[in-house]
Amino acid sequence: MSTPTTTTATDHAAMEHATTEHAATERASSDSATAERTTAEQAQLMREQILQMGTGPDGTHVGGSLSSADLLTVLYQEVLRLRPEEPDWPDRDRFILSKGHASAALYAALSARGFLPAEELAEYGTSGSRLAGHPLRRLPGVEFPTGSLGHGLSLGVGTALALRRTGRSGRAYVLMGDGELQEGSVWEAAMSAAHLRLGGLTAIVDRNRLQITGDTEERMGLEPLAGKWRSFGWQVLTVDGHDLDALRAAFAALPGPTGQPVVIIADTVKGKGVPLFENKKKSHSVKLSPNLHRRALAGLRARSRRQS
Amino acid sequence: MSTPTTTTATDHAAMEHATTEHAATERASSDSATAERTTAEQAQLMREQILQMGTGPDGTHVGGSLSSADLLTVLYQEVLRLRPEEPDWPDRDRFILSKGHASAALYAALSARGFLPAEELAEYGTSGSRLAGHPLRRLPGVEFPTGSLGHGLSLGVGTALALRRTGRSGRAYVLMGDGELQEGSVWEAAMSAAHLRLGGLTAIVDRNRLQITGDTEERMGLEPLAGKWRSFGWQVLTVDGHDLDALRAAFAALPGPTGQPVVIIADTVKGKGVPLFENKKKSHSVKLSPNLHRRALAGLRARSRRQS
Amino acid sequence: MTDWQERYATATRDVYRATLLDIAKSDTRVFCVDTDMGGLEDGFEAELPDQYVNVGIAEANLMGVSAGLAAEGLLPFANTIASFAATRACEQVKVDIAGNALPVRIVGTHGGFSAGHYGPTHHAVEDVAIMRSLPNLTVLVPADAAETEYAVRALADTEQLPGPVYLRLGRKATPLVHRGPYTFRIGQADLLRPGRDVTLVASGPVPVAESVAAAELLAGRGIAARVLNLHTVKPLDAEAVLSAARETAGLVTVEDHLVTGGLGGAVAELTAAHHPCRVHRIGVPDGFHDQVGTETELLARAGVTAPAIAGAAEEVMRERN
Amino acid sequence: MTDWQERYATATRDVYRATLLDIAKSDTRVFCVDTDMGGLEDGFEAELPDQYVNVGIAEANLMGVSAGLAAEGLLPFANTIASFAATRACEQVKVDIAGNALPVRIVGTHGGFSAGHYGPTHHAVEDVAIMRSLPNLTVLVPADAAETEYAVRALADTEQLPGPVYLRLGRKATPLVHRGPYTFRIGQADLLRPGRDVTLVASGPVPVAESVAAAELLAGRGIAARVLNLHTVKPLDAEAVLSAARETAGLVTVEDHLVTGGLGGAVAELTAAHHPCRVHRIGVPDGFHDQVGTETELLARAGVTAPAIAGAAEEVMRERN
Ligand SMILES: Cc1ncc(C[n+]2csc(CCOP(=O)(O)OP(=O)(O)O)c2C)c(N)n1
Ligand SMILES: Cc1ncc(C[n+]2csc(CCOP(=O)(O)OP(=O)(O)O)c2C)c(N)n1
Ligand SMILES: [Mg+2]
Ligand SMILES: [Mg+2]
Repeated sequence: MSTPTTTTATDHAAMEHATTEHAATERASSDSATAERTTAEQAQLMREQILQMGTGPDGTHVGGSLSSADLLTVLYQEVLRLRPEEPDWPDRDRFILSKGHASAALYAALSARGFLPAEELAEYGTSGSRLAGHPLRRLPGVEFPTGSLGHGLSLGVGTALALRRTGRSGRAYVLMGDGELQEGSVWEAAMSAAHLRLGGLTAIVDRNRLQITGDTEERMGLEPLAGKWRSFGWQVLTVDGHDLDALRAAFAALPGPTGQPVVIIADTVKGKGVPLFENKKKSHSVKLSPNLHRRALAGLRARSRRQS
Repeated sequence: MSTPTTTTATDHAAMEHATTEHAATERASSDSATAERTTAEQAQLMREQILQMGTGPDGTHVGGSLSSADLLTVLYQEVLRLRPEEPDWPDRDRFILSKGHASAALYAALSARGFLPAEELAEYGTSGSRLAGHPLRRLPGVEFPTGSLGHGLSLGVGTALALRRTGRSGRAYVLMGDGELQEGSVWEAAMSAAHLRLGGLTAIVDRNRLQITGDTEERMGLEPLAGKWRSFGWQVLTVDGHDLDALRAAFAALPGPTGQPVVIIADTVKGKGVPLFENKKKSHSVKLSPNLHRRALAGLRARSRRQS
Repeated sequence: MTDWQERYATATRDVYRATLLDIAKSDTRVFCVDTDMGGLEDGFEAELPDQYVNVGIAEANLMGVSAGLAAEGLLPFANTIASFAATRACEQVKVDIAGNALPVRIVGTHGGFSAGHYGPTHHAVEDVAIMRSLPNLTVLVPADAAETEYAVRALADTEQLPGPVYLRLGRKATPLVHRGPYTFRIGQADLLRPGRDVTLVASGPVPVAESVAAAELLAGRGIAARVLNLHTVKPLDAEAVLSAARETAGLVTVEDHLVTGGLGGAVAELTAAHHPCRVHRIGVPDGFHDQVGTETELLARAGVTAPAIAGAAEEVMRERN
Repeated sequence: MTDWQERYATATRDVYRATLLDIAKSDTRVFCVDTDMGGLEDGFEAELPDQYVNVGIAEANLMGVSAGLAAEGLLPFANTIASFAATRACEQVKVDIAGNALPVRIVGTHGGFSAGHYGPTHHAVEDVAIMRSLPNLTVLVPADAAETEYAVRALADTEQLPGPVYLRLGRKATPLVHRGPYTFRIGQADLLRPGRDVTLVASGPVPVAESVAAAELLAGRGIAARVLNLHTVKPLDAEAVLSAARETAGLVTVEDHLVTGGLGGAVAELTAAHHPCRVHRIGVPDGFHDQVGTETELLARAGVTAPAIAGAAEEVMRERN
């Protein structure tokens, strides 16, 4: 297990390590060894489901869904305290998919957690479905509709501020794309979260180094990315976004509601797990023909066999 | 003379030190000693004119005009290559007052440079005048109307990019308030200017540490401010914004059109020069009654006598 | 001066602040979200620091944060300048607040030309058109300080108003419309003067005041002009407007806003659909209004004056015949 | 299939890209400003890297940068999604581009419901209302790929069009309106079918196609419906609309946009002012449209179908009598 790199001095006093524990109390599977195997398997299942949704009428955002798959799986399987049978449970954790185009990954995560029947995933993008290309608020488990980049972190600031004010125990998590960080609204939110010491808000950056038109560093360089967040007052944890243990460790190291907020920069691979798509800008949005789907799935399964 | 603190490694090769020189060729006063005395006197005159404009029907933004007075005077007296008789001269430097509420200071600078008759300043804010509370584009010497914070730097990016593309020699300068940097649009522009290596664009921050509701660090902390700019890819020069020589040195140390852009963080005092207003949040927007005007002016003059 | 007159001889902005503080004292859901407006910190924050937050000079953030607060059951009042609410933060209002039908109260000062000599970046003459095009939003334009107090108190009632509201305020004191208490109901036009010949439909302080004055002028010429104060531009009081369309020769709309897309646009759309009649729209013409002047001067230049309104009413009557 | 049909059997977005590249080759003022749209880099940037810039996923920056470029004599095409152009970057469009009357060509794809299952954050059903409220802007809504080519070529002519333009495009191929070359003039309605009984006034690909189909249906019922394609929503062709108001029983407006503030609103305002007549507005009702469906499905749900249009036309005729 690799541990996350703590890149700023941390207010250890303010930290509470209870996150994973709490999640467990709201989960059926409590045995940690089982949980670990299950989580990796869930991530694999999520990837298959993403590819399946990519066969929908207009395809889906395959690359950025696959890069988020591991971290979303850890979040939904082990971290987030949620009650699928009571989606509005006041003490739940709030998750906001600011990179709303990765909706396929979110739907898979929600279904794994029991918010949606797995069969419903087949309706992705079809007429009359609840599973739009970007998440709709009326879907249980979705806090806010997203899809226009750069909205999520402000929503998270408001949410975390309200949770602190009302004394509820839930945390707020916001997942953003790296290209998304080019939106100025992200930095407004970042500045205010740090100023307000919203330790209950955690940002996660899916650092897959690709935006639609190519390599972020060629298109609109984001480096030094940790430096940007630090200069905006955040504590930065840089982790391998496909290392489940590293992700777990990061999520276990979050501050309390008045601590310095943490951003987890998850180094990821766009299209992760599917050799056809890995690190390919074309993987951003793909409509998988039956043939392409077959090849992609075969590649995904071969890779996973090789790794286990 | 204090020199500016160069806070990043500078691409010295890309620098051209010709700025001040060029300005001189477009100025009547070429003797440097005269210019220096004149500049200080001009700044004092600008302050008196700002106070005068503050007696207009709705007052003016006194504090942020006074904090910008010295740097605007150096810019307009010594740095900017302009032709008052030909405001659209293609090879002019472009100045954009992103903190448009400091229009009174800009009008004084434009009048000192010959764009407006000094008598017109008396019309500030009155019906039918060209001198609005925020600069209007139809006023000669104004490149863009401003007043909504956070627009100027993007305008500067477009301007500098066009100047580079068309091979014109002018530079673009954008003056922002420190509170203004809370606008996310500033960071979009900052990121793109650095990525595009727009050395022909120079940002200036009037770091007077006050926004309307109080101390920036209490309201919405900006520190580490140099760190923010550096992490966004800029070279940072921190100067005393009331030290004319330090300002001159900073403006003389600017890169060429493909260099790393420079931001000059000018440490200033809001309300500078008028003891009644210095470092007072209430100085932000003031309507000067005849009595208040008398006291403010007396304070300003006493201070200047003490210093010379 | 009556008590009423003395109490409300103030700017809509000022009475808003006092009323907000008052309701917040007894309703802890009320949350004042500031973007460095100046003024809220001295009153509201000083008294109720736990119900105040400054999110920076950052209007997009303002709307997103307010949406987050509202989703958690608080009642945020999001404070900015009208133009910034409608344009700078437009998408955040659309997606985060309006789309989710969250009870955020978006309060924009400097409505219309009330920013006076501040110039075009601070004028809001397209805000009503924009806000009217966003889903679920109630759009309120109080005509004076008293009406502002009624409106702000109404905003605290989330049973009656479970969705988002845009409240458009001014900057300086404007004339009082009523001399004492009256019935204010969101969505219901305020009949200021009965009349069977022609109807003046107005919203906003100066437009309403000038319309009342125009009705006086018309009365002197033997014309009975009905005057409606449409403090609620959305939802529009269809019954009041269509009755006026049926019962009088035609309508003159008067607003401190563009003649397109705002009150005049809403009235034209409604009547054209259900009872076509002449609608003469008085307001700000298309263009960038970079003239220096006071609110009333700028509006006078745009034709928002009692004589111009009266003239338009006469024209509407002539054309009917 | 004719050459014409083959050539334009494509999305307005695609023909835009090809035409832009074509005009840029001979007009070095043309500058393609990208916000990571995807597609412009492979065609445009690959061929003309010096006339291309990517300003990041940053729509506010897009507009400010484009204003700066235009002020220096370049001819920027600012590329984003329609909804982001009108709402995310609204203030930059207003102040930096429209207010200064600069020749920026703002190009928004995914107009109306053309983003289909992408959902409400990607739909633009209020963009025309918003853009119409901003100063100096010409608002163009081509009805098919061929019209898009005409429009894009017209945009290169800064003598005819010295100010800013908003060009609203779709995302997928839509039916062709004409079978071959025709006269396209900005500001002038395209008369698709003469008729003296009632008039269908449409803008946008599906609305125009459905209106033409509705006219067929009506012809079968003995009703001669005039059909106008209003590709230019601002400035509106007042003469064509008012002639229709005078010469036919009334108007049905059809758009892939809210029924308020857009084409229908503009037509209602105009007729109510000069020749009151029935204006039945067909388009998207107020609300947040978070249904999943294709463009045509979503529009059908909103009532933008030939039968519904024909029915509205008959109703307009009945009410006239
Ligand atoms: C405001 C906004 N601008 C543009 C888009 C179009 N868009 C969708 S995804 C995307 C690229 C995002 O890149 P990144 O954030 O890195 O996402 P990922 O690589 O994780 O898919 C863009 C430009 C959008 N959805 N919202
Ligand atoms: C977009 C926008 N939001 C809010 C305002 C209102 N406003 C005018 S000046 C000001 C404070 C600016 O502070 P700062 O940038 O530090 O200016 P300075 O201290 O130099 O006057 C604010 C909030 C504005 N003009 N534009
Ligand atoms: Mg990415
Ligand atoms: Mg300041």
